[in-house]
Amino acid sequence: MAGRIKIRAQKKGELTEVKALMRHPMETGMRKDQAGESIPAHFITEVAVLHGDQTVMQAHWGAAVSANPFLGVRFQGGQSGDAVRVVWTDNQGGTGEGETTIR
Amino acid sequence: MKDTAKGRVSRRRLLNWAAALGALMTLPARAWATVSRPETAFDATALDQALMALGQTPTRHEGVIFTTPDIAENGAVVPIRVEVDQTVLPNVSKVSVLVEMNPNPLAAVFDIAPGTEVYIETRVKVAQTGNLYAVVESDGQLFMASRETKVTLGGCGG
Amino acid sequence: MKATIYRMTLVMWIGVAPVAVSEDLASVIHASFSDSGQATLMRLEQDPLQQRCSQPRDKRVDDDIAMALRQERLNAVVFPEDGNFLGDWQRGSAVAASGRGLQSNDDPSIANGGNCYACHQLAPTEVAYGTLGPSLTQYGLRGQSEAMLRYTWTKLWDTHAFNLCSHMPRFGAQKILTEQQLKDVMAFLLDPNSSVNQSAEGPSSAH
Amino acid sequence: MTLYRFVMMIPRWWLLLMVVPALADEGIFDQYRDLMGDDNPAIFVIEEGEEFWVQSQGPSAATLEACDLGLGTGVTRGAYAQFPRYFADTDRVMDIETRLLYCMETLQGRDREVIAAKPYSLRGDFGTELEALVTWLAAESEGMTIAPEQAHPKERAMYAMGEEIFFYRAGPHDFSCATCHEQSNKRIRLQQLPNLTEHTEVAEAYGSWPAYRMSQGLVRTMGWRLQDCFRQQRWPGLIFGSEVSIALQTYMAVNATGGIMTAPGLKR
Repeated sequence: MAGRIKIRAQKKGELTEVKALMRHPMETGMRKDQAGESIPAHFITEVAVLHGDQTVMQAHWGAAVSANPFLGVRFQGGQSGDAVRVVWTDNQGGTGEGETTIR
Repeated sequence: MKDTAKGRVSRRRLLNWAAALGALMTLPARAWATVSRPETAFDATALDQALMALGQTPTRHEGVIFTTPDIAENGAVVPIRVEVDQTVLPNVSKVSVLVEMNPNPLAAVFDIAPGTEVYIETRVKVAQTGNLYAVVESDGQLFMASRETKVTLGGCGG
Repeated sequence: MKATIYRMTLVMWIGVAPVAVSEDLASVIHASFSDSGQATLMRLEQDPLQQRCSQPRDKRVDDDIAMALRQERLNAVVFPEDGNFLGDWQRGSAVAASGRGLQSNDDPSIANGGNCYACHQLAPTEVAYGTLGPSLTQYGLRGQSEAMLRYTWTKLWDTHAFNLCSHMPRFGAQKILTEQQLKDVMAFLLDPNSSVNQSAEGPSSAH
Repeated sequence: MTLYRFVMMIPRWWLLLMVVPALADEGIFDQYRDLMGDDNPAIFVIEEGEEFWVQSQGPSAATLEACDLGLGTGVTRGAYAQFPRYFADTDRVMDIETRLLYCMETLQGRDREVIAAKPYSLRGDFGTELEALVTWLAAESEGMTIAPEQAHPKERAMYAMGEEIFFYRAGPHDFSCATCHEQSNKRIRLQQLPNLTEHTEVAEAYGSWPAYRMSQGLVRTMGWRLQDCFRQQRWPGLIFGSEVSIALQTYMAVNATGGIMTAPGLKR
């Protein structure tokens, strides 16, 4: 079910605040499962926040970002109704995407 | 959090996925260059190694406002916030978060586009009690703040 | 559900009438669990002390049967063979911090922990302590008289000798900790150098 | 109703000593919780649960939409808040997890044993169908009053059984549920312990499960919570959907009657 992103975007004065929750296990590759087998590393490596087609923030993540990652950012401008999008790719080639409009 | 109607949930939309992914890969060629992933920094297994790989040993700066809990209910999810007082520390283009006691201290690197506030909230794993570092880059210089977070054992069988 | 009484003969207890749970409770419990690792169904069969203490705190009654049980627990305490009560406090600190041991998913070959920090405050520098039991910080101020050594040892061995139906495990009587581990915990409590007996900001030794 | 009781009571003043609440310093994690905010990843599991409800599965290729959770066929709004409850079709008191299994078996034709063998996520899993369904159904009762049925004699008997089990001490450490959950203001290490015999505390505790457990990155159900508690009590393995599991949930739910469902919660 990986891939979903829940986003809230709202005006804060002349800033727009974006809060995103992503559905991802963020496995470090250092854990073992019940049977003692090691669980392969599986974590988001790149994530970006876009306002319309402008990339507001791009990040590189390691496996130390918590499972079901949370990301909060703020940027200047943005009117209610504008599209805000978050996208990610992980080390196994998986992708995630979510979109909302600024309230 | 309910941006989709609560009723029947549609499958994840893939409509403009290509465009979004495209945006991720080829950032608009403004002053802000596409920054490749700092692999050596992420692979570093000691704090000073990671800092070296990021550039140089950062100097403390009170303009870096780093908020972390003094004591974490659980080391798997530690909420942190990094902000910058732009009046004393302008032109910040990058924020890195490091967790000293983790096997790989570098947790995340955030590239801040011009016009974007230096305001990052996320949650990181902290292996054991120790120092967390927020390192910011401004005009090629590295500045930092650090705070200790206690990670406690919980549960009866802990 | 009317509580029926019947005799459960597990271990011969001298002249104490065990009060048992109703038959269908025992069968329901038995049918609701399955062996899991080292934790087998045998563990659900109660001894007279467990039967006696399976009741709410406010129902506890201090009567002659309770007196008999307490006396019996006291008589059953086994003191150190070599008469030496105190081991190594740093090893004792590790026993107090370890919560592993005897769980279905624990490795029986690894020594059990005492998990004292789960319920007690001990070294003032350790912030993650429990409050089910009283704080034992500065326990060493009580000194090391013979009486105090025997009292403390008995509390660890089987606290029911003093405080019947206490929720503290019987670390010695139930073989949770070995004699050496008990000695180490005794030192952790009573040794003046132990971190339990330092002040919060004092020279707290790393452990 | 409980064990045979003796007459002589403990002198009152001694009891008073026992009741002086150890001032466990609440608020030790307030700063942590403020920074966490209210973004709870359980939101995903709620959606995944709803998707499983409408997904046709099993030999009968049927969905669960015809499942009767006590409020009529397919009614999910408010159903969780009235569990555990007696069901005439099975002549048994059931918790929501066993009832879901019953529907999977009868509506979808699926093998009960296969599902019951692994109802909960193990290390490395990312959530099971049952956990998702229970999370969604709990969300369908969010904000509603906890009101388990107690009209049927079997429901009342289940409560009495739950109370006896709650105080049943066994195992090498002589632990019972009451060891940790019979007093207020207590904690194990820094983990606050709700007194499950006190209405407001059990209402808050019971009403907050299922909950997202940060330490595992998973939503966990009350059934799992009991199973894992018994593991730490050094007891053998609690069987999924067993009488003891249903009895303890009944004991808590009835003690919590009148409280408000807040699940899915956010926990250590």
